[in-house]
Amino acid sequence: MTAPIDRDHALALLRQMVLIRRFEEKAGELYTRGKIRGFLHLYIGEEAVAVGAMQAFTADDAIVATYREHGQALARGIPAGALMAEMYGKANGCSRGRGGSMHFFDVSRRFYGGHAIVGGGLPVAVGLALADTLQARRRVTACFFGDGAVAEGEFHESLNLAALWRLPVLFLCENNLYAMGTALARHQSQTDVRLKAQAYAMPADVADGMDVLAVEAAVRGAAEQVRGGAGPFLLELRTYRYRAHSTADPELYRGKDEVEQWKARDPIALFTARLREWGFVADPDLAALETSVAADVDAAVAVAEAGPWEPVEDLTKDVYTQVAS
Amino acid sequence: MTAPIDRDHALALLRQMVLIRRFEEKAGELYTRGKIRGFLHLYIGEEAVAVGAMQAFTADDAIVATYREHGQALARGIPAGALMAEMYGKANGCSRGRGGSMHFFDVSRRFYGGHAIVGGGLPVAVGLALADTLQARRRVTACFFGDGAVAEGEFHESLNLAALWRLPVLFLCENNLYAMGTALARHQSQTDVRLKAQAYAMPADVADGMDVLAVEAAVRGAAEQVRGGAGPFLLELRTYRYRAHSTADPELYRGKDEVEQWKARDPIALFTARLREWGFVADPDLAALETSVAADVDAAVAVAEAGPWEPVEDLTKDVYTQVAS
Amino acid sequence: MKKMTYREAVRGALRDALRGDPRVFLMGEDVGRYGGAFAVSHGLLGEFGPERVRDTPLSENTFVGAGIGAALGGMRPIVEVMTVNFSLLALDQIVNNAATLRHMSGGQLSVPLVVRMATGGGRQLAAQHSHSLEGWYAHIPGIKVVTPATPADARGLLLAALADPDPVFVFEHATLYPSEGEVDESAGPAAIGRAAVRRVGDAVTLVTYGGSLPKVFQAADRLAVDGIEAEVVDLRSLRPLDTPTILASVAKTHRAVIVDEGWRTGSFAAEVSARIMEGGFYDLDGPVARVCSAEVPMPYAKHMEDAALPQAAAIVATVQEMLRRRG
Amino acid sequence: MKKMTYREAVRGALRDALRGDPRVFLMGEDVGRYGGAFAVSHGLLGEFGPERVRDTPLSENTFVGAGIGAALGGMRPIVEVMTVNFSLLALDQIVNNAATLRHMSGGQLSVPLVVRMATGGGRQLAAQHSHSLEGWYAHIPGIKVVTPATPADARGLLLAALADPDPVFVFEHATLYPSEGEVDESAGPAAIGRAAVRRVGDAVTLVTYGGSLPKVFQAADRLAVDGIEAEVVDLRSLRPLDTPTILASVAKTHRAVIVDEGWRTGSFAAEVSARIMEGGFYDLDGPVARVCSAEVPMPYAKHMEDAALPQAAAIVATVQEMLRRRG
Ligand SMILES: Cc1ncc(C[n+]2csc(CCOP(=O)(O)OP(=O)(O)O)c2C)c(N)n1
Ligand SMILES: Cc1ncc(C[n+]2csc(CCOP(=O)(O)OP(=O)(O)O)c2C)c(N)n1
Ligand SMILES: [Mg+2]
Ligand SMILES: [Mg+2]
Repeated sequence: MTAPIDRDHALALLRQMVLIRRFEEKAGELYTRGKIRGFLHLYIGEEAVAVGAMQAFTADDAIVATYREHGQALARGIPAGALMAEMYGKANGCSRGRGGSMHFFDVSRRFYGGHAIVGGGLPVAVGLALADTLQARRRVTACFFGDGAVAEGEFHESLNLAALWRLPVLFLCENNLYAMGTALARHQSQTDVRLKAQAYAMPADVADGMDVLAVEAAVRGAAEQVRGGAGPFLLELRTYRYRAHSTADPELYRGKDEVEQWKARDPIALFTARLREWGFVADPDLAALETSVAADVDAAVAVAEAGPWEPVEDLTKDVYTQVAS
Repeated sequence: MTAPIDRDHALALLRQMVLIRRFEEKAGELYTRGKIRGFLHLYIGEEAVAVGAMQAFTADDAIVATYREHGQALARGIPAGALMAEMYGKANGCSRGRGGSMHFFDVSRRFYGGHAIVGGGLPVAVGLALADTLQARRRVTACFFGDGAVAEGEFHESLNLAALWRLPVLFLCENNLYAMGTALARHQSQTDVRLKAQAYAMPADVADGMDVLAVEAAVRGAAEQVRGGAGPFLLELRTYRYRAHSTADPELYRGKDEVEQWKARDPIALFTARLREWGFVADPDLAALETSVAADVDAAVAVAEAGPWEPVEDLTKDVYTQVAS
Repeated sequence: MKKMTYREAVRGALRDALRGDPRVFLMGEDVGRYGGAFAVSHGLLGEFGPERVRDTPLSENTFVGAGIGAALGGMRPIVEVMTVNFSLLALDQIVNNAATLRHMSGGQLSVPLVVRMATGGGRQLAAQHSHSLEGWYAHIPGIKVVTPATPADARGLLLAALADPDPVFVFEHATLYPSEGEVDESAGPAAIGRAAVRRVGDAVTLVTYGGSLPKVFQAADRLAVDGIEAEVVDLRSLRPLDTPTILASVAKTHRAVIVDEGWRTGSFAAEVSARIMEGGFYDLDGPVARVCSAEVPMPYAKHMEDAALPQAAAIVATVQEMLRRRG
Repeated sequence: MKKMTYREAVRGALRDALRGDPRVFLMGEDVGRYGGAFAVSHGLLGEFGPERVRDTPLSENTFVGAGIGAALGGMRPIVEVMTVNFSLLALDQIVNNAATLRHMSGGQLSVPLVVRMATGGGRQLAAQHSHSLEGWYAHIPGIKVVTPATPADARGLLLAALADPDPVFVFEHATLYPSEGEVDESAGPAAIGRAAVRRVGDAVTLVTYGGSLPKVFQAADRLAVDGIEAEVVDLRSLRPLDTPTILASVAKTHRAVIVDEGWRTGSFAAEVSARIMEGGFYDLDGPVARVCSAEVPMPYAKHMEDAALPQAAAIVATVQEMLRRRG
């Protein structure tokens, strides 16, 4: 069977997914060591969604994400060191240490957070897209949110407004089947998220969120449609979270067996197997990849460790804009 | 052509619609005379919706309505005098004069308002139905709201929750094509309100809100389904408001011609014509009806005029429950 | 100088802003075809078109959030939330996004957003349509809160809000729209954070803002009849609050009454009283008093609503009682 | 008497309520299968089943509104809003319905609703997850607001909320859940509206509530080392507020410092300061002071968050400064 994509791109996708996983494994470890505090929501198991999706966006496009945004941030190209430093609370973090794990920002990459109120990012994404429309810019605003956010009123209001005004928003629902401990069927009367788009006369589709190429293809298609002026699009990406919701979660609501079943469709393992099939990688390549990713993660930790603390005197800085007087 | 209903019922429906219209015409007149203050939202043109719908509910069922609720209140059987007195702000008003036109309440008739925050009544209706379910009572909660409310997050959240928990709520959308001055197509990307129910796997239907018998039939059918335990139902009733949104509205957003076209389908005129066809009424009957309705309206005004003002000393009464100590 | 209503002053400022800056646009419920619930934006749709004067669906949290996003995207949105009563639905976007994004992003983001809303009671609209919650907004670091009480300020403070790089909330008391005053249409932005001494006096300082200013003037006139000259301080901005101007007046009069339409407990008047406590305690001849709304959901009936709201008579009585204690 | 954590005390009260009254049920996000975001309702789903321990979708405004409706329908709902931060989405139902329905209906309706939520900062959760907005709630006539600071009150005030015929909001500071104390499991409801003098002293009155009480105790202990005996008043209920207890203490100590985790401007501490101004002015030897949170969205980094929140050191310094001014 011949490969649908070239080797360089394939390896780039694999590397990004592996980087996210190792970066987060390290973050989890640093949390238990007390280097990272607050909430830590790991993305492990969902890497194919962020990596596949981010391929479709240009530097001019905007990204809005949730508190579970490490994957999106890394896939968008924010340096791992700036992210790790942020989780340390250091001043060289991507948000000066003020946001932590839930609030990554990088305006130079049009990465608009890092939103910890479920559903809170959707209206902001609609507004970013409105600004592009009013300024006649052909850009896409990609808005990531979870299945739990679908229940919030803001989901309904935002999809209606975006569709009504034909705004270039690509709504990306990361459906990992749970909102904390509440299974999709316990929070949605209609569990087929894609169907919600009909209520807004909005086109929608669904893709396998464990298959990075399927995600990339689906998001590219949707993004081109949105960029072309067809209005917003709702894309559901079916995935699964391997780790607890957050570091505080005892995971009483699901069985280990269920988690194991999903691990059998691990996005990294699946993709690696295909790369082997296509003759793109063999053991030495993978070992080399792991080594270089490990080096990146270590470097990120070093950046965080070496980073300075923001001086306490700056506490009230940037609550308001400093107007040069 | 033979009549689908008996004469008594037909006359009762007609009388209720005429009562609502004459009552509101009087209210409008009293507003210009300063007897009624605050906001006054007239229902004129939409009478068939409240009258047709209310036939389907028993004394045990609950009604939740909006600020445009004179029709529902009268059709539910709240004495016209208590309503007129409420709009006068008198202590013999159905809410002691504290609510005014937008906040009619009558707990003895399970009439739970009178809600002036658009969409605010929906969660309350869901809760009333939840209480019935938890207490194993076979009751329906009828929740009236306008097309404008469909855009609010609470619409989405309430329909999802009601469907998820299979609660006995009958959602009645009075689609009069405008939210204040904003036409349906300017506030909904999908203007077919009924289709919104698909997002919640909820059954839905639509009926001609200018045809009182069509409304009665549709609401009876939906109410029986809800009462039977099938879960909530969304029924869209297509109607039209003849008067301004409120006494403050200059009506810049629609043409007189549009209003005239709808008046050609006036619910009272349409129904009267059919009653004539069926030989249920002739001019003398109609004259008699108008006379008796006029007497009721005059009596209501008399009740309001004669009513006492709540003593100012009672201002803080019922902010909290008086606990007998 | 031109005589005009508060409504016309707001409209004029909106028109100037829309003419002067292509990044400015107006959105909210019925701001377009209906002409605005209070007829403030009447005529603007015709002049500027539906791209810049946008009617929104009833989705307060989302169109306020969209205003935040549009501001992040380089626009200068003016969002009209019809009244403060409905703004409760948008508080999540306001408190958790508008107020936080700049600080939380380490200074990377700016939210140059203006949100206008009508506030207050006095029109017999009952318990769900009569709130005065600007004091709540003044509690939120990251936003600014202005409360124009005159046509001139309605213009000047709105222009100031537009010129401000941070989110500014403009509260327009609904009873003020028909009020008239002199406005300099060539005047630019007023200064946010400066209170104004509207009447000079030496007997007592009456601190107020927004819709209560006319009642305070009435009270001051009645007191003057008895030879009691009250100094009237119009806060104009609740956040930032001009504490020096308040304290300077109290240092002169040694007495203060704060008039605020909010419910008494937790009213903004409490904050003003606390600031006088902290900065003017030794200047006081007696305790600072508050005249606020009664702690009840607003009743519809006129006589009951009148009893619930601060009135000139209550202000006069409070001052007289205060001075009686003097001896 | 039994030693238990604050978390166990809340859970015990919930269990007793669910056992004792068939009309009581619990609903909120993840109260069931997850066991509660703070493990408060852990085990209750198993004991009482999914009809009475209901996991809700993420729809704050609607499930709070549904609690109001269920209360109107004869139930005694206990709604858990995971944290005060998310309650902003439910403020419309709270302010416009829960608080108004009884008065607005002329006394026909009752809303015996209990809403519990975690509040406060101190856990490095940053700007969207660290609010202390109970002061806002205390502004709303028609509802009651309690802020248990001890395991015994966590039980007693929750039972009191359930026994109350009107809507009661219970604020549980998230840092208190693991704290331990003696609880009488046979004890019934506490009295809503009564403050408690937690420590007797004569030098200064420290007024506080909820999560700040432990910090105030620390401060009082440090002051005692220098022979300064502070009296500690725990408000327990913000609405109604026990003004007599506050004034009685101030009449004795002649000085007061109010400690409140809310942002300083418009904090509930301002209300307490204003009440002392109005009722205790002539008892004061000097101005009442406030120790509140810095006016910034809460930063994530520990050293910055510590700097933003009220700390024992700041309380001690404030008292010492106040006493220095004495001479
Ligand atoms: C408005 C709001 N309510 C509740 C919470 C608490 N909370 C944080 S994450 C979460 C679950 C969200 O699930 P989902 O949207 O599916 O995202 P996932 O965590 O699965 O990625 C909840 C309830 C919140 N942050 N915001
Ligand atoms: C949350 C909220 N936003 C705005 C308003 C102001 N307002 C009152 S009625 C109305 C239009 C509602 O339209 P619809 O729901 O269709 O009901 P209709 O008046 O047509 O019967 C608006 C915008 C309100 N009362 N509540
Ligand atoms: Mg999820
Ligand atoms: Mg309508």
